[in-house]
This record gives sequence, C-alpha cells and structure tokens, in this order.
Amino acid sequence: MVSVLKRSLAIITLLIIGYWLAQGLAGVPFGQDKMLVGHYYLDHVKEQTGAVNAVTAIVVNYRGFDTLGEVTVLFIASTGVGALLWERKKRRTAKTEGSIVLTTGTRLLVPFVMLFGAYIFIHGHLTPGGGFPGGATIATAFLLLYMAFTMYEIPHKAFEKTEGLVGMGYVIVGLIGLAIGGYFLFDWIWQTWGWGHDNIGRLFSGGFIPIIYILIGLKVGTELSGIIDNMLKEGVKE
Amino acid sequence: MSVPNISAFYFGAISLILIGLYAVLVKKNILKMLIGLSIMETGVNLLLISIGYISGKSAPILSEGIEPNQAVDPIPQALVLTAIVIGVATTAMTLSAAIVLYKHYGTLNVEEIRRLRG
Amino acid sequence: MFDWKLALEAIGMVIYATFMGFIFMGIERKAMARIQRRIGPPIYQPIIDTLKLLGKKESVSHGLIYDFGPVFALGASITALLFIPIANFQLFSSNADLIVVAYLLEVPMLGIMLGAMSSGNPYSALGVQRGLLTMVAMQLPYGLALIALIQHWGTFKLSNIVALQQVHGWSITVPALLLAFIVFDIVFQALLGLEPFDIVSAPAEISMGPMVEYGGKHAALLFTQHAVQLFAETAFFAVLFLGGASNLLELLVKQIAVLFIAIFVASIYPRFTIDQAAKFFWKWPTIIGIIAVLLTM
Amino acid sequence: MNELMIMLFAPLVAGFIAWALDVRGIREAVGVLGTLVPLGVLAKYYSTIAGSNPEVVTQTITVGGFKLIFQLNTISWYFATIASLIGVAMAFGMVSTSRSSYEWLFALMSYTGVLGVFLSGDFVGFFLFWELMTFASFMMVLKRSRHESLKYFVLSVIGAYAMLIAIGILYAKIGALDFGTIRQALYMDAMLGSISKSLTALVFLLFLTAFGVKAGAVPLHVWAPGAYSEVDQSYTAFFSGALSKAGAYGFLLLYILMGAKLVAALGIWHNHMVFSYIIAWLGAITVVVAGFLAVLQEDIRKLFAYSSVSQVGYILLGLGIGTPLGFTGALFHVLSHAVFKGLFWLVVAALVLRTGKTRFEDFGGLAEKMPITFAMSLIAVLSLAGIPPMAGFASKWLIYEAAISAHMPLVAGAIFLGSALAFAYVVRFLYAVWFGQRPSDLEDVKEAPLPLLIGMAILAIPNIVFGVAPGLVTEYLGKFLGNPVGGNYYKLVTPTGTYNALLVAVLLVFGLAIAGLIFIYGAKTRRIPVTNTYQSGNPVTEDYNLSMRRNFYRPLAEALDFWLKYSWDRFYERLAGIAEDFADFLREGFYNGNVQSYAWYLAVVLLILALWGVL
Amino acid sequence: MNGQYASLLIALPLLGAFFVPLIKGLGKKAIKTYVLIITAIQTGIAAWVFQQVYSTGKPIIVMAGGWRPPIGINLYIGHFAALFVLIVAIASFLMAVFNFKAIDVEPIDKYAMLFLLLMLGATGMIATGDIFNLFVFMEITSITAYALTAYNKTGEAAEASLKYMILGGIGSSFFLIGVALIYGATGTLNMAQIAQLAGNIDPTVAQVGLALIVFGLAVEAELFPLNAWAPDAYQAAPHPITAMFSAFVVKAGLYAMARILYLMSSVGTWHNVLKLLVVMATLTVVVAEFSALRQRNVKRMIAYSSISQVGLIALAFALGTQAGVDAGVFQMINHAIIKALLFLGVGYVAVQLGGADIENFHGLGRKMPVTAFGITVGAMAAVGIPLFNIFWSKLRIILATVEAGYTWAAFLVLAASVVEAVYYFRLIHAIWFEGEGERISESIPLVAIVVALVILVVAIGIYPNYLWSVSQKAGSDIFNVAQYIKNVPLMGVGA
Repeated sequence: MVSVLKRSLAIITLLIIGYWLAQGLAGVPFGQDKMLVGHYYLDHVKEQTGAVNAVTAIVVNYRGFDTLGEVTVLFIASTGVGALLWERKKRRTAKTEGSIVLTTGTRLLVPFVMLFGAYIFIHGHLTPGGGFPGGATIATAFLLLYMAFTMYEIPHKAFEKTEGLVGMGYVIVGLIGLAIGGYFLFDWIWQTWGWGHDNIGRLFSGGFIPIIYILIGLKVGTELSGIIDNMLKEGVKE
Repeated sequence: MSVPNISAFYFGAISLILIGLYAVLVKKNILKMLIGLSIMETGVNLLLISIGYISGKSAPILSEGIEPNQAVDPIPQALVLTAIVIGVATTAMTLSAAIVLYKHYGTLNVEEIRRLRG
Repeated sequence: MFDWKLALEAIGMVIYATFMGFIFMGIERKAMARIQRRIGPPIYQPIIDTLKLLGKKESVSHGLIYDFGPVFALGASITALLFIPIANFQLFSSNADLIVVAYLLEVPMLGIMLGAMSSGNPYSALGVQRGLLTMVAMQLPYGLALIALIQHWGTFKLSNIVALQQVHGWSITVPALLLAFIVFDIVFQALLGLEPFDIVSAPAEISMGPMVEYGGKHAALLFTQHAVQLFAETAFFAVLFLGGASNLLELLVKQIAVLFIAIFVASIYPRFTIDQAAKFFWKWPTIIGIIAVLLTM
Repeated sequence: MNELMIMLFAPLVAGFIAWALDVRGIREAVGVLGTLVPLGVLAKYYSTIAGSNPEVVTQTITVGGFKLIFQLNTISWYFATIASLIGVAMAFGMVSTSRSSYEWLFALMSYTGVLGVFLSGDFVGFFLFWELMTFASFMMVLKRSRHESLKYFVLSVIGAYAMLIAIGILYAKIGALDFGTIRQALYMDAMLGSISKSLTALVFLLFLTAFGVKAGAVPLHVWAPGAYSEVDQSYTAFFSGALSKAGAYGFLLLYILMGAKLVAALGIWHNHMVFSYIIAWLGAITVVVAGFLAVLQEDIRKLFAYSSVSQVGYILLGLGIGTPLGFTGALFHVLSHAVFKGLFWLVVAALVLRTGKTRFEDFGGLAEKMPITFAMSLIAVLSLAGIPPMAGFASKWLIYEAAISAHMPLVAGAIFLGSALAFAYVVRFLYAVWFGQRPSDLEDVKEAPLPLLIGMAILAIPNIVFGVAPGLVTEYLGKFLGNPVGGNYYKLVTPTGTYNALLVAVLLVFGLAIAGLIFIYGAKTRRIPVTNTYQSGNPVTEDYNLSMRRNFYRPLAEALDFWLKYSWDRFYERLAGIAEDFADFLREGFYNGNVQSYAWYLAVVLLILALWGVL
Repeated sequence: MNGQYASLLIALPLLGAFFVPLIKGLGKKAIKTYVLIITAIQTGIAAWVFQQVYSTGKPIIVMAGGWRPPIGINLYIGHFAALFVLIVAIASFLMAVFNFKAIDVEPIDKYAMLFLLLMLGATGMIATGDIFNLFVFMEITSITAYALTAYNKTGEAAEASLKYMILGGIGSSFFLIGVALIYGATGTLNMAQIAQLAGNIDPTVAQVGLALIVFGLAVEAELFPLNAWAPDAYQAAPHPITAMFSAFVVKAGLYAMARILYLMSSVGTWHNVLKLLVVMATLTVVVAEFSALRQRNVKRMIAYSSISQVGLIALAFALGTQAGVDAGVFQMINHAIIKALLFLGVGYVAVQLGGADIENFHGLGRKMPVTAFGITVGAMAAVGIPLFNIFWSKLRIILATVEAGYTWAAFLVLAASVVEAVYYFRLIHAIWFEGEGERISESIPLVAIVVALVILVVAIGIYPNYLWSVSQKAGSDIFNVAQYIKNVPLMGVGA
C-alpha cells in the first residue's frame, strides 16, 4: 500500500518540477539563434585554429582547458575502478569460450576496428568525432576480444603506463605552449610556427589539434579497456 | 499558469530527466537506481544539444560548402562531448561501488543497505 | 569632648533599667500566679535569685566561648538599651535609627546561642534550634510592622518618631498602624519568649532550653540580660506605638501596660510547636502586616 | 603598553608561566605575584581616579578589526579593586590547597577575565572577557565533575549568547559597539523612540538573562551549588566573591547605558521604574528562595553556595531600587559580600583541607583544634548575619534605608526574612562545625596552613575596618552617585536615618565591660571538658555522642514541604533530557541511512524551488 | 615569470598524477614521498601566487590557450582564489605527511593519483572563471571524492560512497541543466560576461537557472536537506581524506555557490533566493549540531560539527552584505585550520588505538598527550572560546546576521553552538579526566604538525588583524561584482 502512495507522490512531485523546468525553458525558444560567442567561433575558426570541424576546434583549442579536465575525469574513473576492484591476484570469470562465428569473426574484425578507431581520432579536426569516439571504438575492439576468448587479458601493466605517458604528453604539449607562446595550452604549431596554413581542410592542418587528439584517442582506448578488464575479473582467494 | 508551449525536443529531454529521477526515487534495487541516473544524464545531454540547435542549419563542420552563418551553435556540442564522458565516468564508478557493496552486503536492496545511519 | 553628663546619664539609665527589668520579671511571675489563683513570689524575687546565683562559691565553665556567650549577650542588651530614647533622656538615640535598634535587640540572641552551643549539651542545641526557628518565623511580620511604621511617619529616627507622635497623637490612633500594633504585639510575645511561643526555653520539656547548662554567675548574667532585654523591649514598644513619654513615670506606666497585655495573652494560650509557630506567623500576622504596609505606602 | 594592559594580562601571563613551569615552589610564587600586580597598579591609580580632579584612564587597541577600549573610571576601579583583593586572597589560599598547575592556569585566566569585564569600555571587549571568565571557571569545575560543569557551562553560555544577540541588535540599530556612543545614542533615542518598545524589551530581557545567570538570580541559579562546591574551595572564594560581581556589574551597566531608554520604553508604575522594579523583585525572590534552600542544606559547600546566591540577591535588590541610595547600598554590599563570603570560602577550604570532610554530620568541636580559623569564621559570621559593628550590617542597613524610603515595602519585608535566614544558617554552620562533641576521627586535626591564614586575614581586616568606618566606602561611592549618604568616616547620615558605626562599637565595648566586670566579680570558674555534661561525670562514649548536626532545621523543612516539592534543578534536568531526546529523534529521523529517502530530500528541495518559482 | 605561470597550479598536480603509474614499481614509501614532494612544490607555487596577488593588489588572469575571455577559458585568481589555493595546497601537504601513518590499504599508487587529483579539482573549482569549466572541475572533485570515500573497500565505505554518488549525480545533472539554461539565455559561459548580461535576461529563465545552479552546488556544499550523504562519507573515508573534505573540498563548492550567487545579483528574484539559502543554512547548523549530540563515533561527531560550521559559513554568505561575506571568508579560513587539526588528531588516534569510538578516547590525555592537547585546542576553538581563532569569526558572523535583520537565525545558530559546546566538552572531559592508560609513542612529524596548527590557532586568536584584513580583501573580491567584471579583460564579442 505504501509503495502506491509513494509512487503517486513521486509522480506529482516530478510533474510539478517538470512544469517548472518547462516554464524555464519556455524563455529559451527552441531553434532560434541564441548564439553570442558562437558566432565569433564560427567566423574565426578557420584562420585561428586551422580546423574545419568547429566543434573539435572549440573542444581542443578554444576551450582546451575543459578537455584537459575531461581527460582527467576519465583517468580518475579508470583509477577509481582499479582502486575499488583491486585484488592481489585476479583471473577472468568467463566460463564458456566464444562460438566459432564469434572467435573467427573477432580475429578478422579486431585489426579493422582498431584501424577505424585510429582513423577517427587522426581526422578529428576534419570529420565529426575526435579523440573520445576514436578511443571508444578501440576499446570496443578489446571488448570483442574479451567476449570471444576466455583467457585473453589485456597487458594492464603496459596499458597503465601508456595512460600515464599519454596524459603527461598532453600536459607537456600544454606546457610547451606556455613556454613558447606564453599561454598554457597555446597552439604554438598553428599560431607561432604557422605550419599547415595553406592546406586547411587536409590532414596536416589544424595546429596541435591532431596531436592532442591522437594522445586522447590512445588514452581513452586504454582507459576504457582497463575499466572493462577490471570489471570482468574476480579476486583469487589464495 | 498557462501550459508553456515548448518544442518536442525540450519536452523529450525533460521527460527523460523526470523518468530518470522517478527511477531513483521509487526503485528499490540499486542497479535500477543507477540506470535511472544515467537516463537522467542522457536527458540532460539531449537538453544541452537541443538548446544549441538553430532550425534550418547544418552541423558546424565548415568544409567547403558550408558558410559560417549556416552552422548550428558549436558550443553546446563541445559541452555535450565532455558531459557524456563525465556520465560514463560516474556510471563506471557507481557500478564498481555497487560490485563492492554486493560483495560485502550480499544484497542490492536499498532498504537493507543501512549500516551507516544516525 | 567626652561630655560627662551623657556618660553619667547612661550609667544611671543602665542601673535603673536593670532594676526595673527585675521588677518587671517579678510582676510577670506575680501576675501569672495571680491569674492561676495562687499567691506567687514577691515582685522583687528575681533580684534575690540573681544575687543568690552571684554569690555561689563556684561556677562550672566549658571553655572560653561558654563564658564569652552570656557576657556578649548582656553587653549587646545594654548597647541596645542605650540607643532607645527613654522618656526625656535622649541618650545616644540621635546616632542610630529604628533598624539599628531592631538589630541590636536581636544580637543578644547570638550571644546566648554561642554560649549554649559551646556547652555541648544536646538539649541546649535543641533550644538553639528552636530559638533560631522562632526568630526566622517572626522576622517577616516584625519587619512588616516596622516598615508600616516607618512609611507612615516617613523617618527612621526614634527621636523624630516620638516627636511626631507627641504632635499627631500616638501611632495606634492611626488605623493602619493599629494593624501594625496588633502584629507587633503578637511578635512581642515571641521576642520575650512568653507562653504561646515559649518553646525556646520550654520549662517542662528541656528545662530552660539554651540555658540548661548554665549555673552560678553565668545564669546570673543571663538573668540580668533578660531583665535589661525586657526593659528595652517594652521601652521600644512604648516608644514606637504609645508615643514615648515625657518623664520616666509615664514611660513606666506604658511599659507595665504593655507587659500586662503580654502576660494576659501568655496565660491563656497553650504552647505552639515550632512548625506550628512558623506556619502561624507566616499566615495571619504576615497578612495583617502586608495590609498595614500597603495602607501606609 | 601602559599599565592598564599590564594589569589586565599579568594574571593570564602568570597563569601560563605557572602552568608551563609546573614546579612546586615557583608555580605558587608566580601565581601569587600574578595576582599582586593588578592590586599594585590599581593602588597607584587611586590618586588619579579618586583624587581632586578625577580623570578617566583609557587605552584602546584594535584587534581583528574591532576597536577595544579599556577605561578605568570610578566604578570600574571600585569593582576591579574588590576583584583583585579577593584574587590575592584566593592566590594565598591556593598556595596551600591546590596541587596542580592546571588549576593555577585557569584560576588566573578567570581573574584576567573578570578584570577585563570590569575595565572594558566597549561591548566586544566586554563579551570577549565575559566568555573568557566563564570558560576559565568552567574548566576549573570540569576537572572535578562533568555533570555540574556542563550544567554551569550550558547556563552561562546561554546567558553569554543572549547578551551577544542583544549586542548584535544594538550594533544593528546604532552601528557602534563602544559604550560611549551607545549611551549617547540610546539617550537621544529615549526621546525619538526610533528603537521600538518591543525591541527594547527584548534587549532588556536578553541582558537580564545574561547578567541573571552570572549573578545567580533565582530561576537561573541552578548551576551555583554544584559549581561552587565542585571546585578547589579557595578558588570558590574568587568564583563566588568576584565572578558573581560581574553579573552585578552587568546590571549596573544596564542602568548606565540604557537607563533612560528603558524608562521611556517600559514606563513607570506607581512611581517605580518598571524595569528596575523587575530587577528589585528578582533580587527579593532570590534572597528568600536561596535563603530557605541554604538553611536546609546538609553539605557545608552547598550551604555557602546558596548563601552566596542569596547575598547576590541583595545586590540585585539594591540595584533594583534605582535611587542613588539604593545604588550605594548595593555597591557597598558588593564589597561586603565579596569580603565576608570570600572569608567563609577560605574557612571552608581550610576545613576541607584539614578534615577532608564536607558534610555537617562529620564535623564537630573543632573550635579548640583550629582556633584562628574559628576566630576568622566568627568575624565572617558576624558580618554575614549583619551584626552592627561589621561591614555586612552597614551595607544591609543602606539597602533597608533605600528600599523603605523608595516605598518598596514588600521588597524590604523580603530583606528582613532573608537576613533572619542568613542568621539561622550561619549559626547552624557555627554549631555543626565548631561546637558540640568532636567525632573521634577529628582528634588529630591541625590548624590551617600559614598562607591560607594570611588569605583569611587579608579578607577579615576589611570586614572590621569598613564595618566600623563605613563612611570610607560611601564617600568614595558618592563620587559618581552624587553622594546621597552624608556624614563623615564612621557615621552614615541619610535623609531619613543615621547610623554611627563607631559609637555602636564603643557602646558594645562599654556594655561588654560592664558584663565582664560582673563576670569577674563572680565566683571563680572551674574548667570542665565538654564531654561530661549530661552524663554527670561518666565519659561520653562514641555511640552516646548525641549531637544535632544532621538536618538541624527539620521542623522548618516540614513547615515548607509544600514549596519544597518544586525544584528548579529537576525542571532543568527534564528540559535537558527533552533536548537530548529531540536530538536523537532528529538524527534517527533525518539520517536514516536509506539512500532513497536522501534522494527524496533532494526531490523535496526541488519541489520547494519549483512551487516557489511557479507561484 | 608573468602571471600565466600561475597555470602551473593546475598543470603540476596533473603532471604529478599522470607520472605516478610510471614509478609504481618503486614501492609504497617512494610513492608517498613523491606525493609529499608534489604537494610541497604546489604549496611553493601557491605561495608565490599569493604573494604576487596580495602585493600587486591586482588579480592574475590566466588565459588558457592564449584566448582572451569570453572566447577562451580564463582562470581568475583574485584575492580569494589566491588565498584559498594556498590553503588547499598547505592542507594537502599536511595530509600528505599524515598519509605515511594513516594509509596502508593496498593500491597505494592509485591512492596517490586520486589524492593529487582531489587537490587539483578543488584548486580548479576555486580558480576557474567559466561556469562549464566549474562543472568539469566540480566533477573531478566529486568523482575523486567518490573513489576516495570507497577506498577502504569495507562494506560501509562502499555504502557511503554509493550514497554520495547517487546524490552527487542528481546534483550535478541539475547543475548542468542550470548551466544549459544560463547559456541558452545569455549565449556565453564566461562568468564575468554572464554577470554583465544577467540584468536583462528573461526573469523566469534567470530564476530557474539560478535556482538549479545553486541547488547543484548546494549538494556539494552540504546545505541542510541535501547533506544526508556527508556524515557517512566523512566517517567512511580514510582519515587524511576526511580532513581534506572538511578543510577545503566542501568550501570549494560553497565558494562556487557564493561566487555565482553574487554574480547573478542583478537577477530580479535574487533576494528571495538569499532568504531560502538563509533558512537552509540555519537548518544545516541546527540539525547537524543536534545530530552530533549523542554520537558514539568521535569521527562522525566531528563530521557533524564540520557540517554545521560550513552551514554557518553558508549563512554568512547568504546574508547578502559585505560584512557577511567577509565574516564568511574569515570563518572559512579558521574552520579549515581547526578541522584539519581535529581530523588529523582523531584520525591519528583511530590509527593508533584502532577505531574512532569514544571508548578509545577515554584517558587519551595520558596515552597520547600531544594529540590529546591538539584535539582539546581544536575542540575549544570550534566552540568559539576567546583567545582562539573561531571566536572572532563567529562573533563577526553573528553581528553581521543580526545586522542583516535575521535575528531569529542568530538565535538558532547560537542555540546550536550551545549544543556544540556540550558534546565537545563531554569529549574533553572523556579525554583528560576519565579512564587511564600508559604513554604511547607518537610519531614526530605528526606531533610537529599538531603543535604547528595549535600555535597557528592561538596566534590568530590573539592577533587576528592580519588575517582579518586578508579576508576583507578576499570578501570584497566575491562581493564586489563590478570590480570583478572590470578585472576580467572581456573582448567586445557578440551579435
């Protein structure tokens, strides 16, 4: 009896909150151009960052600080999961081997999936998507391997080291920007050295965006697979 | 007290948020609450994106054909990119905490997990 | 600077007061006996008793404080006496007022208590307890009566009060002060330790209360103290309510009148126990006192 | 750093040094020195304060953005000297009774607190030292008993915080914190009335609670018996002698700062200022209730604790009368109470130190064993009971005069009853401790140690000096009260009555001489030990040791049983119990450990925001 | 060394955290010393920044990526941020020392990473000048906090961290909705520009947006109904982490709330948001104090006391007056010091005597005299005894509250602090005058820290002038929005 009362009460509360939010959103009409800073970005993205994809330019260059924070969040997630599920010795819990279709399929697909992931984050500044989606696709490759084989384990010692190295790489890129351009995360390749000004829209353009996205791609790939690895294992009672 | 006429996308986003909150408020099982939490996060992300949309304009990839004034607002899309990853991080953390919890308590029912109180 | 006339007056007054005090004690015993239809001892009997006690060959003492008690009591009574304007002799009353005299009249109680306590006799301790409780009980109505008086006459000085009474008539003529008179009269019984409130030295029960251990010259001292106290109390009563006196004889008549009121009341009423006395004092006398005080505000 | 600051912080610094060094000899020396410094500085300033052209010594320091003003004028000099006098006596007492440096630290810290309260010229300093004083005395009590100390601390902190709110209100309305500006602003405001009547009443009530707790007025006196008895007794001399005076000083401050405003706001009733009438009645009730409670106590410390509360009731009463005569009486009683109560507590300290007992039934017949202490306690008894030649009587006489001439008869009646009760419980103390049969285990009791005796002497002398020559005090107090009391050093003349202390003393001696002559001419006396009285010669064995030390006033208790059913103590204990249960209910109810209910709390807040937004 | 090097404040902990997996093999002691070194360097930089800002008087504006705001994200290190980043750094350094003794649960390298990133998150939240960046740093702090709360891997720790995650998740989602609304209405994410445009945006949007943002941050800043997770999280987390929670993590959330609250002060419904916050803050103080009254676990008791004191700071900020904000900042600093001292002491006792129950504290005065002395001074200071530091700030807050007209709030707060006095003095009595025990040796570095903190507390108590002038400058940094807008070099952007 109590739960019915509780449910109805919840519904009423949520409806009122919903009405309130709707009233708030009514002031922000859908579909109208509400941009202020957005126009500046759209007008100047090409010559200031050399990237065609405005979102990537904003994510890496204009608001690079967010992404730095963003990478840290994911790093914290993987360390946190690692810390929480930590056991002295762990082994896989999978019992049944993948079916023939799955195992052979994975053997065939894994390299291509990884390649496609690499493609996404290398062309971040040109095509939609960037470091994060690229990294995620690589992680799916490893997930595929986990599902197919009961004994397969990612080399998590090496992965942790790559995570650390790549993270440091990102910060060092920022520090180089500070050293050269005087500002932390300053795109010294595009601004000071002026490489790739002529071939906007092609691969070697967009300042340090590709470099950062490669670093992010690797980092996200290793982290997500690390999380998957931690979750798919169980502690061994010695 | 007129019913505010908001577009379908806002309506969709708000209802997703409310459904997520409903799950957290009512469901007894911890996992269901976590699912509710991630629904809410997706609802928020949808809201964030739909605020940035300008009807009749295309994605902010300024390849040859698209002029700056034809692109949608890029900032919310950048923000959502970060928000999604944060959503992933929070869900990963909550799930691992739930795993540890289950190992120690043997149950996922919210009523029983009350050792720390008062 | 030391004016001899005042000193002589003082000493003369002390002797006169002691003598008259003993006579009052004699009258008291004589009147009580007469009421009970027996002859009773001659009125100068107390003087003879005191001289007999003084003449005793040897007196028992329980330490320094035991001796100091009665001496202090008598000294305090004499001091109190000297501050009351007796008839036309002003003595030292210009230097102290009603509150000081009221307190000085209570100081001998402390002397007796000191002596009684140091005697180590449980009965005397019982007497001390009863004496203190009576004092606590009667203090409130006693105070209220005095306050009513002061408020009416507007001054604390006894000499002024006497002068005002000469002019405006005695205090008891004023209705409010009549109530105060009644209260003061009831309290007067307890002050003298007469019948309804003589639990302090209840003769039948603990034979003379605090003074049970006293004999010889200590008892003599206490008797003299009682005499001086009696004279001082009655004089105080007369000064306050009966308009003082222009000469000693008129004062004597008033004092004896007051004494007789007390004796008649004493011979009628049985003895109150202590908590009855306390309850009684805090009921009627206090109420009358409060009315008197409010009337004179 | 001029002398004012040295004087103020010397005890605190000495306390820290004594606490840090913690070496038997040095600790005591530093402690005593710490208490002597303020007395010395005050003496030096006597000429400037009370001299021909009195000028106020001020010293301002800015601490944490607040400007703290310290001033030494006639009133603060008076209170500070009393406090330092008691402080020195306490220090001498503590030399023999206190063992640990912990006690020296906090005793001297409370000493600085009291001095700070008396000297500060603005509310921040006042509040700071008020809290410091409360905290230090609390720590002294905490060492011995948790329950009593917490009861004391909660009540005095409630008082302190009530004062803080009142200060806040005044600060909000006037914008200044120092006494000068506030006094000026409130004086002007009395006419304009910008501060509303109800607000002034609230401020008055808050200040009343704050100072009532510290002075121990009846409803808030509950902490006094416990706190006074659970502390090293020679510190209690200071605790009840000086600290309760801070409460009285507070009430005086109330008059100085807000007098005009309070009259304007609360009005006049039967030509008594309403607010002072309340204070007078508060004092009267305290005198009577605490007197009755004191009489019925079985523990020597509890008796003197209640007696101390009752005596402070006199001071409140005096202040409550509101006439200059009333103020003189009250302030004189501040001095006499501090002096004779301090003396009593040092006597109790000596008794507890030597016998280790505190209940009346264990004492008896110590007069021979501790003669000097007995003599000191006799002086204190005479002074407290208000026997004429003593200081106690002079101040009580002034209060009588003031009360009756200010047409407050019922209040004067309360004083009569109160002083009788005082007489009763003081004589009871004399009997139970000094006279009667001595229990066997008290045979080897020695006289009190020398420093304690010095402490007692320090306090006994003023009793006699100001008793015989009360004019000294009234003449000094007259400086800032427009000398309502005339007469020279040994004679007090008020418009309605006179009291010649010297003459009374002389005549008392004259009377004693006469009685002594009669005594000497009588027969020679034979000295008999106290034991063979009612046993006609047979030795009094232990089980026959009939003495009336236990519940000496049983009949009075029977007479009052109707009133004794109610006790403030039980009322406060129940209140504390309710508060703790409410705390438990709140904790169990709100933090019930279920995540879902926590989520519900979030939803409820959102709902509140929504409803409030939508409406 | 121009102002931009202040960005090292963010870069250094990040670099340190990423470096940890590489030195994982060197063993626990090496990692802990490594963390100590990083926090020491961070303190150095923070001190340099503090000295820079307070000597020149002008805030340092770090422009990430070289873009002037509102285009790029800027770090606004004003008087408050400089001060508080220094406090964060020092507190982390002290707790890094405490790590040696307190932490022995297994994956120490992961603990080191999370420890550094918690410090980073708090520093970021305080320094940032962009609301979405604030959201990112808030997430960094909360997720590290979730991980660290559950670090001990006991049942209770997991339960506490789960509660924290669910409530924190809801809070941050609604915060993000608020950010979205504000972005939708103003079109920019930079705080200074929002402050400029806040006046003329649609009132309902502003009201909903502001309410949601304040709600989101209130969950982080532990206001009354939303702080149900806090006592459990404080109790279950490892001891140094609890100290960091109460010393600066909560305060970062509180500062962010205050900063945005005052930025949006030109919004129509600003005043009744303040009134609601005053009510919530007073209830926080009262409920937390009463709940601490009969606590058996001393750590949970001090957690409640910390929540209530943070509620007091929230009350000071919610008054809406300059005096209130200054008092709030002053209390923030004092509270950080004494809570670091208290949690350090209690944590160390729990480590030495196994468990933080009141029984272990009986006779602590004899077992661990210096720690006991530290706890006693901390407790006495927390209650607001004169000659200690909290007295001045609590006095300031009460005066400001009554001045702002909330006499009832002052009354409730003072009633609550009476309750606080009761349970703290029960603890002191238990420590010094109950039970017995023989002396246990105490580690030198921790004793040094306790003594240093005690000296600091007493020093501020006796001479608060310098700290008061610092907190006045910091207070005006938050309160004086016009000055804030002038300081930030906004480009003339916009349609």
